[in-house]
Amino acid sequence: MSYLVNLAKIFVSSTIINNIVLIQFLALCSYVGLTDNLSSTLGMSYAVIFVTVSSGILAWTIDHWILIPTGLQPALQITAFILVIGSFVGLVEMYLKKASPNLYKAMGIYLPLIATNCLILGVTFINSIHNYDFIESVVSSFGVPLGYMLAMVMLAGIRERLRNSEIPQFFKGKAIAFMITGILALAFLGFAGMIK
Amino acid sequence: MRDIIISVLTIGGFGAIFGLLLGVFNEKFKVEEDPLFKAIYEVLPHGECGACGFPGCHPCAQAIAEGTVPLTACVVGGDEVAQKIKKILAQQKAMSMN
Amino acid sequence: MKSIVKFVVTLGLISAITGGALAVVYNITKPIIAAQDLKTLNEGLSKVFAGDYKFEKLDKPLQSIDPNLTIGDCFLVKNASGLVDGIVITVNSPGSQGLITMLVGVKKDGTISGVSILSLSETPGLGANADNPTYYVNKSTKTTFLQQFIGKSFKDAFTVKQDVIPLTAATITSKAVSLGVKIALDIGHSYLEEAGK
Amino acid sequence: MKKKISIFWQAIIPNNPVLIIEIGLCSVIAVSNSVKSALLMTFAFSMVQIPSNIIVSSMRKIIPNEIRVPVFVTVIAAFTTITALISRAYFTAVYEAIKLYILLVVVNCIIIGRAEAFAYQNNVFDSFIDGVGNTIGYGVVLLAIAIVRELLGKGTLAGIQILPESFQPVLIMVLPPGGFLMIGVLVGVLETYLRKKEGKK
Repeated sequence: MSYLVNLAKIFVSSTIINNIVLIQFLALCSYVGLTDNLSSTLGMSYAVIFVTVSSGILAWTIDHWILIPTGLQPALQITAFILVIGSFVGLVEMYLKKASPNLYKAMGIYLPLIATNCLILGVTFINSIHNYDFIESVVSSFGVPLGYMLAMVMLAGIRERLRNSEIPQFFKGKAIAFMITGILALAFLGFAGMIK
Repeated sequence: MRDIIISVLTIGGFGAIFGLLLGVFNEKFKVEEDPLFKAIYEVLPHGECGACGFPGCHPCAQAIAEGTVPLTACVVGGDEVAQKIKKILAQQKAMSMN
Repeated sequence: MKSIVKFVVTLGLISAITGGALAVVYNITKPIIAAQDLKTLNEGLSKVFAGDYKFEKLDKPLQSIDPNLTIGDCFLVKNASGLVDGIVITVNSPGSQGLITMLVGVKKDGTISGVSILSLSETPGLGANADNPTYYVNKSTKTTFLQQFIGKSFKDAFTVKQDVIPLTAATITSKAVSLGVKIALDIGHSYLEEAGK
Repeated sequence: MKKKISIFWQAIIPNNPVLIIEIGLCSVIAVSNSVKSALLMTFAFSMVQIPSNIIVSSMRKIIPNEIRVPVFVTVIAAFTTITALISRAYFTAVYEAIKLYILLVVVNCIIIGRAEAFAYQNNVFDSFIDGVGNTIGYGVVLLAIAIVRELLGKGTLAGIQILPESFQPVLIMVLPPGGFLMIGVLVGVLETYLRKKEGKK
């Protein structure tokens, strides 16, 4: 029973309490860039979830079956993980170009940027630092991008509402997005300490 | 020496496997890129700065090719890029006329 | 079909070359880095158990009681007359950006003799202050974040903000360090209890 | 020669990676709370950004377009690890100082962004200039934010006490949300400056 509680704890802590964007401040590049409209936000979130879960699983297996037994972890870990993530992004890019061209068009530069997206590499590192076993790392690889999606949808919603409100000229465009993210981050600080 | 073989096989092996996967995906999801879009994309400065309102140069070139935005859409490129695009569009029209 | 072969060869070859280069550089630098780590380890040991002690490495690291924390090498502390005065335990605790590796010295009476950090990769200016000799948790007594653990016993709770003063704006790091110290203390104390019987 | 200067100038103000293209924010927020970390981060950043632009640009002819992403990231990551290992073994003092930043640099989007947007299409020398330009563009923004955040957040500047002891430091400035507010202000300033320049032209 306590194993399931532990899994639930990991899930809640990766989505809300240690939210990758608002608490750990990773993956900000695409976060601010893409949230001016909701459709590209959702598209990006699904792509990130797919790449994170698949990379998380493969990275865990490489780490535990090859890197740790052979003691090569300090040298190869970063490169092996990033090769896996970059390749999955390449696959997603080709699939999206065919399956939904307008989503591919909306994401533009941010699609290849997922590759070094701090989030995915961040997740593989979190799984390796916390010494998660297989199931725990799958849960965390699923929870973290969900937290990312939650933060993105919130910002996209706010920015959409902002469109029909007058913002001072100085703050138009991306400047206000940063301000809102700062305030959201403050709000999320309130969650800290929920899990002992 | 053992480390070198293991790491060449691991990273090289995964590289080859993903090369294969990417190749198969590339064949299966082949998309004929419209030549006009390709020509316009080549001319753009690739600053991916988003000043034209699109997240990057790919969508901007696509929009110019479709004509939904004026050919001066690329702010950073300025009129130097706009001239080149005008030339491409003119060639394209001439080709489709005869 | 041709592009598939091209992809396999290009990506395969480049990855193999990078893998090879990484392994070569790693093999060349490994002995030097190992020597440095040994030096930091010895410095850490003497900091944690001051005085002329001999440190004898146990052949098998002790069993961790928390799945997220891994235990590294443990060293029996013997004084000049060869009696065991305590034990030093290496513990790896997950911080916000990376593993925090610490040496925790446990005396026979179940109190902490000292804590020193071997490696950490926390945010500079925030979490990194854990290891900062000039960052005082208590300005009047000039005790640093790590020094506050000296003398604490296995009966204490080790909860941040109650009996452990946290680093400003770095609660994740503070919790990671105090959890690591607590686990190492419990393991060390129970080991010494059995060894004492 | 004029084109070379324009590449350099583009990377610092009109195409500033952090404020205009808005990439590389993760490290900017995390590290810009003190001048010392800002300088060390820029140094660690330059050690990876400039060589990576050169490597990517020298390989651009042999890499097919479809698999450019996996190849770039692997080469950049391997290169960063090699630099880290060598500096850890032979330049220990330097390594100790920038050890914390190397992880942030690997994750930094600017390097892959520049490789993708510039180095893949231009020759080696231009890519080198672009690398240097971006490092300065990145460093200038980092420093500007760090000066304000450290002054307000701790009352010191590069560790030297500037504001009088009675000054109650604004803690939020040291916290990451402060970083966001600072970037928001800087983006506003730069965009108004560019909009005015646009208006006048």
